[in-house]
Amino acid sequence: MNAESPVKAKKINMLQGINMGLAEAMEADEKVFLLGEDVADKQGGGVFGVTRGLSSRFGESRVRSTPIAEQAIVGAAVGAAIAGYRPVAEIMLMNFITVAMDMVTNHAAKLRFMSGGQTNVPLVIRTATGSGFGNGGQHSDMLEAWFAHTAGMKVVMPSGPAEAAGLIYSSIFDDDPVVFIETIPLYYVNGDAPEPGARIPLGKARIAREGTDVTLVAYGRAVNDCLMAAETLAKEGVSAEVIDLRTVAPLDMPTILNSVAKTRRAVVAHEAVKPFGVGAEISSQIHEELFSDLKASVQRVGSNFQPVPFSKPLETDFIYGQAQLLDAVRKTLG
Amino acid sequence: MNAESPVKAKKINMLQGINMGLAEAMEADEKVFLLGEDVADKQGGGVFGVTRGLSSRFGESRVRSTPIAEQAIVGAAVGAAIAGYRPVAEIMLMNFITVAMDMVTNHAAKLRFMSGGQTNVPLVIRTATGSGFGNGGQHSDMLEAWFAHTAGMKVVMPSGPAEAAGLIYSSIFDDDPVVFIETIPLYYVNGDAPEPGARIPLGKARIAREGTDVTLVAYGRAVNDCLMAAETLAKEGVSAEVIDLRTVAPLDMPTILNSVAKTRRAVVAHEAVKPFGVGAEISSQIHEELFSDLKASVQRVGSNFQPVPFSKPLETDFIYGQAQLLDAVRKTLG
Amino acid sequence: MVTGSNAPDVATLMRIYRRMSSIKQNDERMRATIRAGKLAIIYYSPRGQEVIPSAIAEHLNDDDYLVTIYRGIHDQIAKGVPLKSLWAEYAGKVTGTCKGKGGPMHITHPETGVMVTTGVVGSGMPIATGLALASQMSGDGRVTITNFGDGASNIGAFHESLNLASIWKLPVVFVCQNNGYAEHTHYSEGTAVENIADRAASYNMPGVTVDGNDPVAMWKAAQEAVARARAGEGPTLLECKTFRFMGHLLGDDSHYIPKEEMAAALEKDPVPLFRQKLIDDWQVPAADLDKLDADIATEIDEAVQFALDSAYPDLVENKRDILAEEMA
Amino acid sequence: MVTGSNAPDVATLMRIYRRMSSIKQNDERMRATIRAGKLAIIYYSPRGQEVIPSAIAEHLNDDDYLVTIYRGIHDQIAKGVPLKSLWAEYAGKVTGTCKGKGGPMHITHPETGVMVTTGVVGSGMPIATGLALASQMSGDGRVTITNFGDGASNIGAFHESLNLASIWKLPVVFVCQNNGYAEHTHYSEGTAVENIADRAASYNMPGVTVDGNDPVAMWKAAQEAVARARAGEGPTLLECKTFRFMGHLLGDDSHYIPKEEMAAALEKDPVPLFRQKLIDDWQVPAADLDKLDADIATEIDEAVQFALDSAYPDLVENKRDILAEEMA
Ligand SMILES: Cc1ncc(C[n+]2csc(CCOP(=O)(O)OP(=O)(O)O)c2C)c(N)n1
Ligand SMILES: Cc1ncc(C[n+]2csc(CCOP(=O)(O)OP(=O)(O)O)c2C)c(N)n1
Ligand SMILES: [Mg+2]
Ligand SMILES: [Mg+2]
Repeated sequence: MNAESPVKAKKINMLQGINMGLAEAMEADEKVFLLGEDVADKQGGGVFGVTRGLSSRFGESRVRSTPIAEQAIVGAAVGAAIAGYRPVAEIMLMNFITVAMDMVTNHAAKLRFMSGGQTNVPLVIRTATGSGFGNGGQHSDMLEAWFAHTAGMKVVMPSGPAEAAGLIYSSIFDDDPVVFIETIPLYYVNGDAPEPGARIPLGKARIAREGTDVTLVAYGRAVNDCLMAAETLAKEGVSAEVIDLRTVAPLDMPTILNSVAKTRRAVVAHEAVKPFGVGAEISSQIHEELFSDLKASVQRVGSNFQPVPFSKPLETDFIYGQAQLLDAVRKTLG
Repeated sequence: MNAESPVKAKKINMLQGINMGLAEAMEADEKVFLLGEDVADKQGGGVFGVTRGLSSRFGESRVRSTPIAEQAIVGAAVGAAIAGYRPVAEIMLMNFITVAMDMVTNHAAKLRFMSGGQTNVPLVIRTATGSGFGNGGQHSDMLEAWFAHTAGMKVVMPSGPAEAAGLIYSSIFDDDPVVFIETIPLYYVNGDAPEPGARIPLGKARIAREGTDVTLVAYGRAVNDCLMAAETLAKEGVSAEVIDLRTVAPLDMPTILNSVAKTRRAVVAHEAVKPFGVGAEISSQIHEELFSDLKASVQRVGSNFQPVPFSKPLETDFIYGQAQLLDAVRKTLG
Repeated sequence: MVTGSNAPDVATLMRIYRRMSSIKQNDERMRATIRAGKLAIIYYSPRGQEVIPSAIAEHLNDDDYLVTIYRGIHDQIAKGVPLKSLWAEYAGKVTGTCKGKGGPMHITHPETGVMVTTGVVGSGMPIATGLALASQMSGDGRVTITNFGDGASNIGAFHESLNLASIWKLPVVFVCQNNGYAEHTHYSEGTAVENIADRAASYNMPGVTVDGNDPVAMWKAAQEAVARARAGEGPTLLECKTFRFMGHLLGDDSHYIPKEEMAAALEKDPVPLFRQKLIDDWQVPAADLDKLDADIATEIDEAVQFALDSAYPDLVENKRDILAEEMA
Repeated sequence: MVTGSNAPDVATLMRIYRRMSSIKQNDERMRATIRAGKLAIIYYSPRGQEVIPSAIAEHLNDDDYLVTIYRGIHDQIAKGVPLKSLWAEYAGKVTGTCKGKGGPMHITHPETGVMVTTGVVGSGMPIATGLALASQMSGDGRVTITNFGDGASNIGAFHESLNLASIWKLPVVFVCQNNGYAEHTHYSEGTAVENIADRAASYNMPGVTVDGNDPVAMWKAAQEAVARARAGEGPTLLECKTFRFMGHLLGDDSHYIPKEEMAAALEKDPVPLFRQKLIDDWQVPAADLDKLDADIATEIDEAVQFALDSAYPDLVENKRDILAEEMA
């Protein structure tokens, strides 16, 4: 395969995809600025390098390295947002947002409502997480359900580089506060680069693969896992449709329900622990809307209900795998 | 009605119930101590008076008023717990736990696991919340789903004074960290006093009313609302069974499933906003386990998906009411 | 009204007094209205703390930003929020500052720069750094004032905000209204330092303790802090010593405050004292002050009536302003 | 070993050196083992910071509590955690301190008082106040040491903890290992104060800045702080100036550190310097030190082998220790 081939898209990884989206947004509107620990080039452009090059290009006033002070980081973003800016705050790892939940839940999410619509909070909180790298219990959690349960927040979770580029751009120009969750393992997976300027609207899911027998609903890294499971199932004669939610909140229920109305079977998969996770909401809504159409109850796949373990075999056992996905599908096939 | 009548139980409210349970626990084990803002009698025994009288009785070393510093409050409780104490930390209102989520999620919930079982964290975080008092957006949220989604935590929510007394006692002597959620409106509702020494185990739901046609699953104030709805339904010839969960995490699924296997219809109700709430988990599990037995999909009732509004008519509209409960039941009746 | 002189003239003092009188009378009316059962709210009285925002306001423009707290009605009045809109918000009416959706603890009124009123202790400060950052980046010359209590100085958000503001030299003034109590806890039982202003040393910023009940001292201290911020020289921690006459919230009997302490404080009630000072030291005719007070009373009458007469918001408001797009 | 004299004797210094050498050699072996592909972990090297815990340990008993951070292996070794258990935990083996479930960032070893190792910046301090509170309430005479970095002094938990510890006079020593950088951010770009110890003024507690690479100075400063805590006189903020030789984590090329700064720091590598000092000033025979170093090397050999030879935990461990009761 020739990378220069005119018909093949250039390959990039998700780090590059997000970097592209950020750069395009900063180019488009000088009210967009970034802040977070080590985000400027002097400090290396972020611990994963997502913001690399941006302070050199746009200046350190718009790419601001901060002290280790997540309440101040998110708070400063909230304040700048209500004053007309579009801040993008990086919280290095998702578990660290726990020290700033007041700023998110009580302020970012509510200031529009509590002010009667006078102050909106168009900020993005970018954060990375995900198990599989031996980071242990305090660096790997998936907390998207918390934010999805918070009225006033949007939650976006890209499944690949082009998705990430288009979604971060839309998140920045969305007038509501967005938590943008980046799965660390996906950072290093290559995919097609987006067309320059390609945008992906928030709140709209994508059919990642068409199928007729069962619907797999996923987001983030689970999309790829579901696509892999769909391949296996295809060999067994089962045609699986895979939905990439892109936006976890608000949910694109019409797309989900259309698909399940057709397939009459559904599995929801995510990396977050299963109990009280996002899958529960989706499963409940599918049952509520399509109860008599369903051939089987909706199945949920998620990680074990436990802290993320360090030891490699335990960590591997912690997260759901292909076996669990296929089992869940088979349960719906009855 | 004569309060001194030997057959009638004495009436107390939930403030008194919790106070009783705390006092009994402190009496039983000197490792039990309380900390939180204004909890000592010098400061009035807590903003609602839950801890009133306890510092006078047990001393200010065991009933400790703190600075306004929720991270330090919960952190101190975590540290004392791993050193062998059984701290009960009061977080005045549930929304304020947002500044201390790191202590809860990354530490209290995980230290047992991450230490390979060497340090357990037998603490209780007592906190009050609930809409209906014109407290507005930042003082009324129900965040139990966050904690239920966190492996390693238990979540308890009493529905009345005797329940509260028995459950706080068990929470204190439980070896796992417990979030104990007190609904402010219930503070002032009278109910039977518990037998002295009555204990209520965690993780076991209670059938609050027996019935045969539909199961209403609830906790906290929703239990009373469901009992009221059950009365109305009874007049219409519908026999509703009402389950008081008592413990939201871990869920007592056997009790729920037994009931629904019998009634074949279920409604889950809570004051928290509906999307991504506790109801979704319960609904999903019922569907997963009893799909072919169900006569209709499980219905969920919760508050509007919005910040809690201040204005009285809006606040009244925000929280689910009898109409929504009855509608949901009727949907299951088809 | 930005001023640069280093002593207030009588016109300045009269404006300060006008704000103080407004705040005091408004507070009295609020308590009376609640006690009369016409308003069912939880009320955090600012009585005793009138001087602080009244003096600071002299150095602020309408578009300077203000962040305040549940006990913030004095700050809002001094910043110029119309009494009608305030009362209507307190009453949960659609004509309120926030259409009744925020309520007393969440007054927002961007026209007068009131950007956030928060009910979470300490949480205004991080947001204030962001407002100040916006001003620094845009060069709009605005200053941000963020008010908080003595108790709030013990929470993490205080620390993070002052450090960030100092590192970035943000145009913000941290105004600690030290009224000696946090709910029912005496200052010394929660706070391990003699003066809150001493904590400025942790952030390489000026820390100033001022008698927050002395209008002239307050005027001077605020002038310096605001000028410093406006000149791009960075933040100041301004600790204003004051007292809370009515306890934490209405209904609080202040049982935890020694009687002598309360009596001594009430004796130094800054509003009548300053009124007398204007008469004695500045030769302001008592009649002028009577007139001014009476005008304020009328304004408050109108505000109360306006609030009581206004409609509640339509229930559709429960679907609006949650996200930019109206909820289904 | 609790001591009360006011200058360390040679036996004390030898014990300090032994710990330092253990930490240094252990670190070198750890990096070599990772680079050899035998251990796949994220590693936060403590190289350069050996003196601090090695000197503090002289004043601690086994049952004194320690709370530390991801960069904490030097603290753990100095406190006495057996190298075998440490290595096995780093390798995720069932013989590790935490059965492999916690990993490098979460070492717990109650037998040596290591109660919490945390990966969340600043979060050890609130927990340390609780350990100290337990000691105060029970009168067990223990002291709690809580380690954190310079960067951590900017987060809210620091502020809340020092204030609480001071108010309650808790037996805790806040040990700031100031290595000049927080990840890739230079001290001065995140921290608005010249010395972290100056921040003690905000809490009415002693703040002491000490050369954290000087074993004698460290020994003295730690002695005072620990004695103060043990005597019930309350907490101390002890800032130990040091440097981090290997960057934030293994693989970090320290591009953000000026070459001269790094070179100057390496030249003052405290371990060889102190070794030489023992020979020059204390007449310790080089052969004794060689022997000591070699013994340590052997101990480390055994620990590495033990870790590599040990089994991984059984998968059932994923159901244990979540709640007290095993999960279904
Ligand atoms: C994070 C948080 N914790 C606790 C509370 C409850 N609370 C409300 S006001 C208050 C006291 C604040 O005291 P201070 O900062 O001195 O301000 P004052 O009320 O005296 O003006 C407390 C503890 C809160 N609102 N937020
Ligand atoms: C709350 C939180 N924010 C961010 C991080 C990411 N992080 C890990 S270490 C570190 C730097 C800490 O610097 P310092 O406190 O000086 O300690 P050092 O690593 O130099 O020993 C950061 C930002 C974290 N672990 N926790
Ligand atoms: Mg106060
Ligand atoms: Mg450092």
